[in-house]
Amino acid sequence: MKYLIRHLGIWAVAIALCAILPVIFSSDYAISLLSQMGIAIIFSLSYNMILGQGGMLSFGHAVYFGIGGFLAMHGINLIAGGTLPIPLELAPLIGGLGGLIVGILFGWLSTERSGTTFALISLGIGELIAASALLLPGFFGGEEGVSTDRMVENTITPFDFGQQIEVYYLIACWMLLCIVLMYLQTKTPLGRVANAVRDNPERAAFIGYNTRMVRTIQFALASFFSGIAGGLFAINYEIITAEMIGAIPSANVLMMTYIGGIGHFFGPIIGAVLVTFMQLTLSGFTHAWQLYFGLLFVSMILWAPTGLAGIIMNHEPAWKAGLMKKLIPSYTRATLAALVMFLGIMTLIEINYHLSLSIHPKDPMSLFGISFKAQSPAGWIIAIALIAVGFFFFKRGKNEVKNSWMDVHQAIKTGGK
Amino acid sequence: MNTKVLKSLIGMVCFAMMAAASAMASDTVKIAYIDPLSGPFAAVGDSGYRHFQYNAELINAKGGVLGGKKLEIVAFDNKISAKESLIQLKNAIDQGIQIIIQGNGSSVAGALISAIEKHNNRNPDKPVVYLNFAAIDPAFTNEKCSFWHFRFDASVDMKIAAITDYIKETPKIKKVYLINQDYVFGHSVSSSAKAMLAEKCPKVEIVGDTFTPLGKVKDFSPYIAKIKASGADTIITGNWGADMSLLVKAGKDAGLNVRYLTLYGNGLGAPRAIAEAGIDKLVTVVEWHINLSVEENKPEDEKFFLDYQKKYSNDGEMPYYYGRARTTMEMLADAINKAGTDNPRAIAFALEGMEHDTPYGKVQMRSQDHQLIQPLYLAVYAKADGGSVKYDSENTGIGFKTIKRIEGEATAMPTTCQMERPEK
Amino acid sequence: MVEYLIFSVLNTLVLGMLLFMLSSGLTLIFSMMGVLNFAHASFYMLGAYFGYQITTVAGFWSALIISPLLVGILGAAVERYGLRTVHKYGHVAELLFTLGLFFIIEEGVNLIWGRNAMPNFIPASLDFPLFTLFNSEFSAFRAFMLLISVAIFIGLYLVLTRTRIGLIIQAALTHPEGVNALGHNVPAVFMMVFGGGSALAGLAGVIGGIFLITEPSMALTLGPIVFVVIVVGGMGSLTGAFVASLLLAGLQTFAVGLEYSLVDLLGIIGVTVNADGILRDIWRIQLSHIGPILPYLFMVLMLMFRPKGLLGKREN
Amino acid sequence: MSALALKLRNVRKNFGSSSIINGLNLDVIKGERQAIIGPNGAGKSTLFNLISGFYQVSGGTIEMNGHNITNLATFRINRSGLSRSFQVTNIFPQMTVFENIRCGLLWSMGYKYSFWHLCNQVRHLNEKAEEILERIRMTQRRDLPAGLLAYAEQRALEIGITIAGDAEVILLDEPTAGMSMSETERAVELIRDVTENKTLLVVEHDMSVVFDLADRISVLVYGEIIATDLPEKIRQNQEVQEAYLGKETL
Repeated sequence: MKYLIRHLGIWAVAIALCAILPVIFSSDYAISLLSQMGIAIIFSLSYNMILGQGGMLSFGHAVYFGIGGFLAMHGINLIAGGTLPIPLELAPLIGGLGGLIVGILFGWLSTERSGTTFALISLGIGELIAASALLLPGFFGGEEGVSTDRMVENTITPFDFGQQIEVYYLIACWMLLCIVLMYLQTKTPLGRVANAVRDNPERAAFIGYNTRMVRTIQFALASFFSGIAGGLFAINYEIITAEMIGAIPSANVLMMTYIGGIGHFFGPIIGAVLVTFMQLTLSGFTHAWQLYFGLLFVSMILWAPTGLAGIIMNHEPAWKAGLMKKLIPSYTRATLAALVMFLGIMTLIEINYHLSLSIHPKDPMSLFGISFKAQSPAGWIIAIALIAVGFFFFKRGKNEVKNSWMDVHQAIKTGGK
Repeated sequence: MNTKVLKSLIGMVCFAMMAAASAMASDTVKIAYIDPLSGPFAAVGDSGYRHFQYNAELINAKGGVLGGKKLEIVAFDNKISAKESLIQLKNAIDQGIQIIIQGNGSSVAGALISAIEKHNNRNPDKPVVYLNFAAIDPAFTNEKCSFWHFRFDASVDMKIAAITDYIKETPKIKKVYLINQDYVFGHSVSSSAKAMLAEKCPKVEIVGDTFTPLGKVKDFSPYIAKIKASGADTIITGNWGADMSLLVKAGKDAGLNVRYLTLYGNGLGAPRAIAEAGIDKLVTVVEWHINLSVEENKPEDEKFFLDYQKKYSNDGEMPYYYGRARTTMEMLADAINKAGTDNPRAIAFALEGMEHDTPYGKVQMRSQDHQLIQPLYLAVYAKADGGSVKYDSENTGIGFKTIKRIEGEATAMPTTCQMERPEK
Repeated sequence: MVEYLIFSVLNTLVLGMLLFMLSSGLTLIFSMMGVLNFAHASFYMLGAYFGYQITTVAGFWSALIISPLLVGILGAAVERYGLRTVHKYGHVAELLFTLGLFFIIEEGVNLIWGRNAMPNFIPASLDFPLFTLFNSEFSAFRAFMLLISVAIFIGLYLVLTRTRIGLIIQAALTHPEGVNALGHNVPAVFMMVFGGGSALAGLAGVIGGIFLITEPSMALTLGPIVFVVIVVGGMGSLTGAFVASLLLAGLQTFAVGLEYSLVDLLGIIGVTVNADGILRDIWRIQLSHIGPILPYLFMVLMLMFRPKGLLGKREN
Repeated sequence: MSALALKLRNVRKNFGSSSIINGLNLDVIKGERQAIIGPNGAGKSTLFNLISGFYQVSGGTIEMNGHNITNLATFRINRSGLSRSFQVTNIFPQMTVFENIRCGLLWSMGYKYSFWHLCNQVRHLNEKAEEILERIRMTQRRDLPAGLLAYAEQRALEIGITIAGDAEVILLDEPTAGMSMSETERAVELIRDVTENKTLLVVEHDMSVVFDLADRISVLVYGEIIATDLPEKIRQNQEVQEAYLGKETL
């Protein structure tokens, strides 16, 4: 509690933000996007409980999200039928508990070893459950999935959840609660020991810990939060299908979390917001969005393995020392060069997409308001030139950045003494 | 977590929202096309988009609707996921679009029907109408029927009725094997085939009823071995996509000599993958195929087809396929004009019971269950010969020829639909 | 029945050998470098597309040689410029890198060849029934597939046991740390193994693309099964991969014929159950439907109870 | 005879066909500091790994305070009161020094798998951790990530983690290896201090450390204990002299 009070400021800001955002961005689309971001934030934070904190790379985290979602969905149907006497607002808890139970079972089965063995078991369990989903239409509803009407009688709030905005506020409340709980969990003995087991399982056994038990509990707790996210999903969409258990959402949450950064608690939040936004809006702008997304992911792995959060936190010392201004010129130059290079790559991709996938490949295409023929060599030449020039300056820019960082380090050292 | 992080979060969200904001225009009637435009089924969705785009252009060229308003197709990518479809539905509604067109995936269609039903109940002043051009689960015009849903493709029952009629008239067919994908759609194909065979031709023996996992089988040879062992002379299958082509390919490989009676044997990509393996063997139920205009001598429709081939088909790689796209768009335009407004409620009432003339006869949107009643054809793979099999599909040298026409009235099936209609 | 059995065995062999061609490369890569290469099936897909493209220009037989070479070079480049860079960030990063690569290759294929299946047919020179048994034909192409896979198996065996590089690879399989100490250029060996493994996948692609179907989702459908093969077969064991490939192919081929549900099975031993109630879905599942699940079940159980696989030399 | 903290009887360990430990017997008396010496490859580290449950024995029994601990899981052996350090530094490099120590305390202080306590809020836990930091003289390094410490400091930290759980029996595997003279001196001082009233079994190469620290010495050669005695007696033991290549005087 003391902790909460001490850090009340930041939580107050977060609450205020959640309350105000839908007022500023009040279109249905924006609210729907925000709701989805909320769910994604819980989901990816829960994933980071096992990847970032527990050191377990899972390819099947969507199993717990999905099972939580299905259970909550059946729960809501029971609530609607009057057989389950709990209010709709608590339905995500059904999902959470479902996730927890399945998480305990599969967690215990898969956490004896970490590393590749764990990754493969999680992949296997994911595929197994996803493939069984179609065999068990009673629970998973077959291809059609299970759907519901969230406008039930039994609620504790005055909302009837007919409008998206009401659902948004429900999601926001659960999201804030889950973020607080997951954050506090990192400060508990289990949270600390999970880190210990991640870093050095041998040693952890010699401070008295059964590493498998630590992993299992951490895994089960993550599954609990993941199940809550699934339950919120059920309320938000009023439908859930077997595909939500499968490999694609599992890979998705992995990418979200990784892009955001697994080394810091808030990393997955950034990842969830950014990736959800990209997935929903980019697909409206370009057919090639999956390619851009893949390129972003691979570039992050190659050049920024600490994720966005890592990049941000790397600047903390410079920021504290007031030396950011030393970095800005070189950053600007490198970013500009990178942009030019990206522009070239993008032009090339879009030309190719236009040629292979558009309705009228022979018609002129337009990019950034400029219209040109995809077949003409001009576009290709310009694109390749952009890439070449961008690459050249980017390499130089990278060196400049390196040098300015060295300056900053030097300045911090001398300033510190 | 510190404030810096929060600031960047806020910044990012702000940016997101600004980018998402969009303007609305009023001199057009916007229609949302929600289908897969990325992922494994993108080709199918993309092809459908071209069909509707083409038909919209034709209508616009003739003056549009309501005395000058243009039809505009706006594409939304649902990645063939029910969940994404609902997101894109919200997206479309937010852009002020109230007419939805969708086709691929019965699970998507089911989700859309119930979501639209809910949306219209919750927002009676801003309803949405849904034109379904390819999802053919019988439930959508029976127990799950909705006032806001209109289906322009024949349902599973209707297509199977056509197939079983054909079996009845073909005494050579004695042993039938059912092979279908293991999900709702495949099961409905199997169950209606069994019911209708028992009723119409009790002498025909069903020697097998197998379900294959959807999209998972890489080599159909084991199934072919099983079919051979059963001694079947005919296969009925609702398989689509790769499950369709792989089945026929494996059959050809093993020298399986049977007749395939299919629902999607002409689906996009199938002619290419199946090619010669299908000649005189692969029969499919359609409302239109590429040589129909030649066979029935409809030069106007032939021109319609050829114009599409020229402009939209990537040099014939993605030929015109959804004959019903034309019916859908023309009937929509008529309904808007008849209603005198683009309000979905008025459009829906106008569509109910509407009759329409196509090059191949009169069709009617049955008001009871919103199922379009149209003539159907059984067509078989045939080598393009420049005669009545004038055109080939997907540049394979192989086209289709009609072997039987079924009049609309004959395809109509009884319905259990009890639809709730809003106030007019 | 005899016909069904014989052809099921033949089909098992054909499918199993295709799986083996794919998994032999992956098992080498996985056991030597510890990289669970998600993009392996993507190389298979590239092999199929390259094969198709080359066939249209220069014919099937050139494609059979050039396409795997191209894929192999590409694989070596991926190792040299991609994997080696992320190697320092650990196995997780390597794994994720290959996952990202999987997405990029799939989209790249979309970009170049579009989203439709390619008209990739059996070459005329192999398009005839080799023999007819009872009433079923066995096509020459299937026989050719078998021939190639057996040749690969023998070739790999010879390379691994008779050549210097093969001996280094064998040493690296059992004692990955040791090889470094012997002064071999390990990065170069890694690059060769990765390139070679990719080339094998490419070869499987040229053949498999014709045998199955050449389309952008072909990597996704076959990818997970290959993982199952290498896990079940065991780390570092080509023989294991071979056995596991045949086993899984057999499982899938024969499960098809078993249309019995649990209720039927219990009926045989004289137990009748009420097939309704809450477990009705479970009672009604037919064995033939479990076919696609069995490999994953097999893999999970194997990892839990015998992580070194059927014939693995060590745990990872 | 005083009570035994550790009692090994006829312990054997084979790796494949090679036998590393052959029917070894060893007694460690409660409260004593015993050292194990022996030539390279004699099996000292293997012996530690067997006692601590890191390896499974191929035969024989190991008892601690009269309880059979043979082939128990490592964490169970640790919980029943045995703690060890490793030959290669084995700490939690990404955590701070303070966190390292606090993690070492959690189980023994009963916080186990709790996810309902906040570590920072448990005063006696933090006080105890500070106290241990004080004892290993690392208070001023408190908030540094352990991976950034100097080598000798990491070794000291590992000893801190090892004793944090308040185990009665402590096994240290070459605690001063790789240290300079002065560092070694300080380390011996530290070990003597923190093992007060506990049982210590230590493997060490540096003979000055051994004779400085040990109450008794056991000599391990080719997987067998050839002698266990007081330091001065060991120094004079003929057999030991020979085993140690017969050259240098101990």
